[in-house]
Parts: sequence; structure tokens; C-alpha cells
Amino acid sequence: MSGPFNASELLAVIASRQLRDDTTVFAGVGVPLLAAALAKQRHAPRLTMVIEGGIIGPEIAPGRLPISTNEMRAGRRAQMLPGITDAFLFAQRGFVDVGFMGGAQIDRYGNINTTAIGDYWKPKVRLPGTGGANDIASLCREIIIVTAHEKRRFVPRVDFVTSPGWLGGAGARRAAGLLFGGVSRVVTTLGILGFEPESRRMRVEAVHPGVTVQTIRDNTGFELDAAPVVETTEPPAADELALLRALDPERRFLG
Amino acid sequence: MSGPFNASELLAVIASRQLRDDTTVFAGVGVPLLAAALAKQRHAPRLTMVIEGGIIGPEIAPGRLPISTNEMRAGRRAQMLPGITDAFLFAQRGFVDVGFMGGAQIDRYGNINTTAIGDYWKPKVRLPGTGGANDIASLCREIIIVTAHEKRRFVPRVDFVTSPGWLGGAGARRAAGLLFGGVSRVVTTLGILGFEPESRRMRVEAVHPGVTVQTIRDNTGFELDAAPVVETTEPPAADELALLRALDPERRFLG
Amino acid sequence: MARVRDGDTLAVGGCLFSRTPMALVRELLRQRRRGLTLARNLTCTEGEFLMAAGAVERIVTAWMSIGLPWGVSKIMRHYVESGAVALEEWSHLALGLRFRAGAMGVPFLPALTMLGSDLMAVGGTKTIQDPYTGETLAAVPALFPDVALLHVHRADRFGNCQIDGYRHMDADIASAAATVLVTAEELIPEEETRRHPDRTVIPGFLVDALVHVPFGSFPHECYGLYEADVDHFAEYTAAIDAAGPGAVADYLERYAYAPPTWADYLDLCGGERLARQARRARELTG
Amino acid sequence: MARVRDGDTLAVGGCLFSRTPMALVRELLRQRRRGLTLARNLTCTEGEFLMAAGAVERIVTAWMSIGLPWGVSKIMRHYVESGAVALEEWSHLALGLRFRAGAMGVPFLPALTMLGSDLMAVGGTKTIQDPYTGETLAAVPALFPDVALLHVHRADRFGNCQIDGYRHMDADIASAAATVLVTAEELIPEEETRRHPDRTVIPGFLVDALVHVPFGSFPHECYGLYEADVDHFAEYTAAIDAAGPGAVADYLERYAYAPPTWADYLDLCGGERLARQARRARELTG
Repeated sequence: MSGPFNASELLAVIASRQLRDDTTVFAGVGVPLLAAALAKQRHAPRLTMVIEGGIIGPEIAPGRLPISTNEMRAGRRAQMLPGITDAFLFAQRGFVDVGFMGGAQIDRYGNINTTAIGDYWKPKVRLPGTGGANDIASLCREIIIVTAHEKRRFVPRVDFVTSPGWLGGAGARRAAGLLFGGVSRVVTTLGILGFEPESRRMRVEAVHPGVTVQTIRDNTGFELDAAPVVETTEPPAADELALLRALDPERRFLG
Repeated sequence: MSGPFNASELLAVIASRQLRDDTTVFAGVGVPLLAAALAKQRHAPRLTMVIEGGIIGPEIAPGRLPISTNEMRAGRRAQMLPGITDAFLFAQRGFVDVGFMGGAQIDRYGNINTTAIGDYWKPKVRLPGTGGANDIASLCREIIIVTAHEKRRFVPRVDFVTSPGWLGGAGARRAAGLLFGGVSRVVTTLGILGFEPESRRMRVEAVHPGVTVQTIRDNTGFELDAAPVVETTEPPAADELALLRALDPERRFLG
Repeated sequence: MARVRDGDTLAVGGCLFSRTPMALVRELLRQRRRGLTLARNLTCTEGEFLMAAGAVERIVTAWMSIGLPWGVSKIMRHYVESGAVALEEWSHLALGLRFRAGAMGVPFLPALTMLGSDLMAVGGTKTIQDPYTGETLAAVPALFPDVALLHVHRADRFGNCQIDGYRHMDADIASAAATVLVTAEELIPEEETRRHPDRTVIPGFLVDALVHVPFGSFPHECYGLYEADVDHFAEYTAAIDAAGPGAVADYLERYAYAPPTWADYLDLCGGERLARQARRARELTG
Repeated sequence: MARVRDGDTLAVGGCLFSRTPMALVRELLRQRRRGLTLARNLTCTEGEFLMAAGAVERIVTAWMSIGLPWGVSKIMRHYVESGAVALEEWSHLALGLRFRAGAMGVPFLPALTMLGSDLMAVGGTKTIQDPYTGETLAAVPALFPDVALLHVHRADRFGNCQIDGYRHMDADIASAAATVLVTAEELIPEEETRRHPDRTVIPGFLVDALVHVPFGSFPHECYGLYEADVDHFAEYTAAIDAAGPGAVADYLERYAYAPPTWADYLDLCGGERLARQARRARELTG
């Protein structure tokens, strides 16, 4: 029995399980990076992290978590520092297996908005912007989104497509010129969402213990189907939580 | 009085005088590099050489002349080693003032052939090829060709345009998409040739001591005009010859 | 700094709070320039300073805020939502390719990023067909800044620059820009450059002016030499949280306008802080 | 080397007689591969070997010969003028951009080189209009080699590679190629890579196979470690001058096929020669 854990810890642990060994992952700072660091320590020792600041293969120091993608902490014990543009070009060439990112606003096709609420040039709320999110979503072989599950975040249509999910649905990415990639899963504080292969519409694929599909629907701003079989996720194990908490003793991202 | 000197020495000395201080020169190995090294030692101490192997600002060691553009000798005491592609990209961006090159076959518009005599796919004689010559001729702000003056080299039309001079004449470079550059002078063993500003046709602009315009015409495979004023070059001075001979004590390129 | 004219487009090296040419930005503020366009991949406090000082009318960037712990920049929101400053957003790679296209001397570079997103329209990015396969690509337009402001680890008297650790986009920016102004943590003899030519990332013939400025990025970081002073950021943001956007003017008066020299500025930042951040940098990279 | 199949397009790293992966080329010869296309920016003796061995049917390059003192390659002339091997010529920058386009994952890169010359037609290079200005540019097509053969100074067990001095085009070739085979002068512990991450030029995830081969470029040079043995070249060309193209077969029998191991090959090249060339390299770069 692993004892109590909070939403951020649940999110980081479930997200970390999505990463396989001997792969490359483009990880954004915050929970995605924490989850990648946890995976590397626990079940994916040969996982190679690629970080936006132009960093390949770092080993994040427990208690020294970076708050940006391009400070010294983010590149600690890195294997290569190719520069920002060239780090992204490795993804464009197809060498990055998984893109691991958060999202302020997300729609039924997995498109993400981190740019603005309201009109772009006259925004009600101006958000920080894409950073490398658009590039990660456009260029990685597979995208996994990690986010808190709130109704205001899950909207029918994002105000602005900052990062492409499945865009307008099946075939839309290819039609736009994107050669591969697309969102495979959305890991949230309530469960794991996937996309129906034909329509590329978001659907429930797994729920966390104690969560029902209806709960997820109640917290989603659009109509949501469920996969033929909806799994229930394994709760965070004691060793997962221990490793995770050791990574962020200051509770900088675990809250 | 500087005493006797051979054709290669004359060529190298006259060529070196074409280079000004505080400029950058893309120099090919052989006489062009010798001439650039001489200029740097004598009157252009801040001349920055760019060499095809991906080398910026080297200081060639007397007696240690490179036989290729990308061996250790070519980059001795260099200021930067950016790699081959990036060295050429500095020229494409417009940062290289002078391109300094030789030529196997040259026509009245300063186009050079170092590829093949006869048909390209069924050549009578296959030459080594462009190397970086096409790039230097396409991308430097100004091109200066350095070559022995022989009738078989100066042909009405080159069999193959490896390196663009003025192509078909006035305006042809711009029409092809080349933004700047073009051949300003052809320094030969008989004199200095230039190009008539309107037609971009080669013409005699200077003769070496003891050489007449007629001699140059007799050694050129096409009709050659003369500039309104034809200068006579200053013969190599003693200090020029001394420095030059010290650079190539093995007579590797001075013959 | 006299080389910067009102209305110029400036490219600022480094990234977010890493190797920001803070001493040059401070000079820019002291010169009271107006109508500038700031182009930087990830924009941090330096962008807030230029907004609050009324120096910039447009910021070309992929992201703007200080860092995760401080959430969305209140200053950015204030000036952008009010329409006082235009924020032109590009993806991080696209902005990197804009500088690279400029560095390569070509008007555009083909890319597979931004396609299908609303970012294409923001910057007016056009698509192009590959002449061989007919595939659609984004034609990312070159950016040729009027002036580049860069801070590097080492440079010699010819302007040959060496950077340790993160290269960011400085080398491409230097080749793309018409004028290049550089500050360096250390001035090295030419002999040192020639001993390690493969460490040079910017050739001297690109550099128009060079000044020796130790701690030239502070309170931002300089790889291997000093970590960013997040306490300095916290004090700055706390003042904004308490007094609103006007607090930036007080900060600028205190840090940019009042201290006559960079040495005075560093004293104000605190010698103990500088020493602490230098020690932390050595712990991380040593 | 089993990864190379007849008919493959191979990209060979280094440049002319600098950092040529000679040990890998020798293995290629011993495997008696056929119908290969060799892509290299400047092609030297390794190209002559592959021609004479009947391994290549096409060479994609900007220049082919050994070096100035030996004039135009008699071997190249023999096989190209007879039509036995096709020589596809690109400008040096264009070939570099072909590898870079491949490395960037785009089908072409715009450039200002080769325009107006007869080289455009040789490789079937198309022009393209800049969608913003309408300017005409060369659309240099990407090259995605089946296999890359590279020799580097240092690599760790993950395949992270470091190169000293001349980078040539190795990093772009590694990203562009489907399979990457590397020999290294030195194998270093992972810790060493992590101590100097800004020295890594090829990330491990690009490398499919790595072998430790000291003097792996000999008689070609390896920056800082050994200079090219021009006497070896002189003996080789003298034999060709005396006996004609057939002399290469004798050379290959002696150096490629007879010596069972690379160590035997180096003994044949001469330990005194290796020592002398290493000393000369230190004099030039030390």
C-alpha cells in the first residue's frame, strides 16, 4: 500500500509509465520532465531526454529541478549540447520517439492552445505562447499530453491552435504537410484519454481508481465516447512515489 | 634590382598585390594560397584567409605548404574551424570579399571549366571537377583568377561551365539568380586582364614588363580588346621574392 | 550602443534567462531608444524592461514570461492585452530557422513545423511545394536583424568569440544581423584563440564592437560561470504583485538608470549574491 | 559491414585524405560488395580503390584526385572516360547542403550556388522561386544515404561521438543516413562524454555500430593525431605511373586482401611511418 498522494503525483507517476526504455523523449519542464526523470530512474535507464534548450541525454539532479528548458540545471551531465535549433532538427528528421507536453486549453482532436484566450491580436488573456510546444507536437513520432483534468481546459474548439493534435480529424495532419506524429494519449488527473482511430476524436481509454467515465465526462467541455474496453490504472506504487518525491523535495512541481 | 624570377614567382607576386588589408579572401591551394600568404606577410597583416576545408584565419607555415584544402597544414594556427559547409555559407551570406582561384580552361566572359574536355558524360579528358571553385565563383563579392597564360587555356567557349564568370555577358549572373560577385581580374603570366563594363568581355588592362598587348593576343584563343589605358606592372621586388621563396623553399608550387 | 537607432529590429542572444546580454540591454534602456522591435526566441525580464520603458513596439518571440514558478508574465499581459505592444509569435524552431536562413543568406528555409497551426497566419508564413516530390512545406522567412546584442564567454581583440555549454542561437544571429555588438566575460589573447580554433563559434569578421563585461548577464545565468539569481527575480515579481506594472519603473530607476556603471549595478545586485551564484554554477557544471 | 548491401548508396565521412574511414573502406573491399554508389565531397584514394575493385558504379562528388602534386587521377580518368563508372559532379557547397537537407529532414534546401553553371544539369538540380520575393534559387535536393561510414576521434559505448579540429560533413551525414557505422581512435567512458557535452558532435541515438580502430584513417590523416603519409601516396602513384591502372589491383592484394587484420595492415604500412606521422601532427597542432 502506497499511502496517499496528490493529483500532481498521480499525474507524474501515470505519465512516467507511458515511456519505454531505449527511446528518446522530448520533455517540457515541469511535470513532463519530472515524469521522464522518474521513468529513467525506475524502468527506462536508457531513456534519452531531449530538452528544448539544446540538450540531449541529461541526468536531472534530485532537488535541482530546472524551472526553464535552457538553464544549467536542465543540462546537468548531458551527453550533447547541440544548440536549440539543431535539437529540434533531430526531431524534424524523425529521431524523437515521444513528445511529452502539457497544455492550457485542449480540444476534442487534441489540439492545444497556449497562446491566447480570445482573438489573437486583441486577446482577453495573453498566454506565454508556444515556446517549443508547436515543434514538439509537429515533429515527434508520437505525442503524449499531460494535464490536469478541468472542464475549462477541455473545450470543443480551442481559441487558437498553438500545437497541432489531429487538427480537424482523420487525415488533416498529412494534408497540412505533417509527415508523421499525432497525439496518442492525454494523461490527466482523472484518467487516460485516447483517440478513436477513424475519427481521431478524443475518448476515454482508462480511469484512475475511484474515477468513473461519467466523472470524466462531467469534467470535459465536449461530448466524449469511451473505448470498447475502459481500463482502470494501477495506483502509484510506493517505490514510484518515493523516487518521485526525492526528485522534487522542495515540492516545486508536485505542489 | 630583384634579379631573375620564373613565371610562377611572377604570377604569385602580381596576384598577391591584388589583395588589400582588412579583407577576407577565399583562397584555393597552390599559387592562390601562396599569393595570399605573401600578401598577409607583406602588406595585408589583417587579411583573413578562408579555406575550403572549413578553415578561417590560418597562418601558413613557411616550408609547410598544404597540398589540399583540408589537411592539418591548411589550418595551422587558424582562428576558427567551422566545417566545410558553414565556411561556404559565410561566403553565401556575403562575408567573403575576394575569391582567389586558378582555372584549367577559361573563356572570354571569365567562365571556367575544371570538369571535362569534350562531352560531360563521354569526356575526352575528365578533370578532377569543381571542388569549391563553383561556390567561390558564385558567392564571393569579387573573383580574381590566377593562371598561366596559354592559348589552349583561353578558349572562345569553355566545353563546360564549372565556375560562373560573367556567363553570357552583362546581366547574365543576375538573371541566373546570382546576387553579387563576378570576375574582376584575370592575373596571368603575361599581364592582367579585366572585363569591359558594358559587354563583360575580357580585355587587356596591364602587361608585365617586356610583354606587348600583341603577345597576349597571340597567346589567347579569342579576340581580345585592350583597355583605353594599358598599364605596365611593376616587376617583383626583392623583398616580395624573398618572402615568397621562403614560403616555398621546396619549390612545391614555385617550380 | 550609438549604433542602435530608433525603429531598429534588435536580435538578442542567449535564451530566456541564460546568457542574456544584460549589460547591453541596460545601455539600451539608458539611451532611451524608441520604436524598437525585439526579436528573441524565449523572452524574459529584459523584454519586460523594454516594454515598461516604452522602448519596444513589437516583440517577435516564441514564448514570453520569466519562468514556470512565476506563471504568466503580468507585465507582458499588461502591455500586450492593452495593445501597447504587439507580440508576434513563432514556434521556437521556426524562429531559430528564421535566424539560420538569415545566417545562410537565403530568403527562406523549408520546414515541417507550424504546418496546420494558427501560428502560420500570425507571421504570414507561406507554404511552398518541394519541386521534386510536390510535398507541402512551411517556407520560414529569413530574419535579418539591424543589430545583434550578444554576450559570450570569451573573445579576442579581433572579435573571435567562444561560447561554453549552451550555444543557443547566437552564432546564427551574428551571421544574420547587419551590425553585431558583443560583450564578453573574458578577453583572451589571439594566441589563445589559435590554440583552440574549434572552440570559436563566431568569427571576428562578423563583430562590429566588443566590450569586456564580467557578469554581463547577471541576474541571468552564464553557463559554467554563474547561475541565475532567482531570488532577484522573486523580489522583482513580488514588487509587481504588490504595486502593479508601475513597479517596473521603480526597478529600472534603481537598477538601470541610477547606477552610473555596470560595476555599480553589480554592487547593487550584491557581491555575496554574485559569489553564491558563481559557486552554484561550479557545483552544476564543474 | 554486413549491413552494407550490393547497390547501396554509401556516404563516406572526412574529406579527401583527412579522417577517411579507411578501416571501414578496407572491410568493404574485403566483403567484395558490388554496384555501390559512393557519395563523398572530395574523393581520394579510397575512391580509386573502390573503382578498381569494381565495387562502385557511380561516384557522387565535387572533386576526385589524390592531391595537387599528383595531378589528375589516372585511375579516375581510366574508369570514367571508359564509361565503367559514372562520376556525378556537384559543387562542394551543394553536396554539403544535400547532406544537410537530409540531416534536417527536408527534401531540399534553397541556395545561391551552382546557378547559371552547367553543374545544374548534371545532377538535375531544379530552381525554385522564393515565395516572398520571387527571387530564383537553386533547390538543392536532399541526399539520404543508405549507410554512412565515419571515423572519429572519440566515442563512448552509447555511440556519442567527438571530433577534434576539422568537422568536415560527418555530423550532417550521420543524421541524413539510414544506417551509421563508426570507427573511433579512442573509446571513452560515458563519464568523459558527460564531462564535455559540448564536444559531442554526433549523438549516440544515430549510431548503429561502433568499433575501436586506432590509426583507422591511415595513410590518410586524423587531425592532431597523425598526418597523411604522402610517401605512401607517392609509392602508390609511382606504381600506377609505371604499370598502369592494373597496379591498383596489386596494391589492393597487398594492403586490403592479404593482411587478415587492421593491425597486420598497419604493420605493413610501417610502425616507423606511423610514429613519424604522429610526431608531425603534434608539431602542427600541438
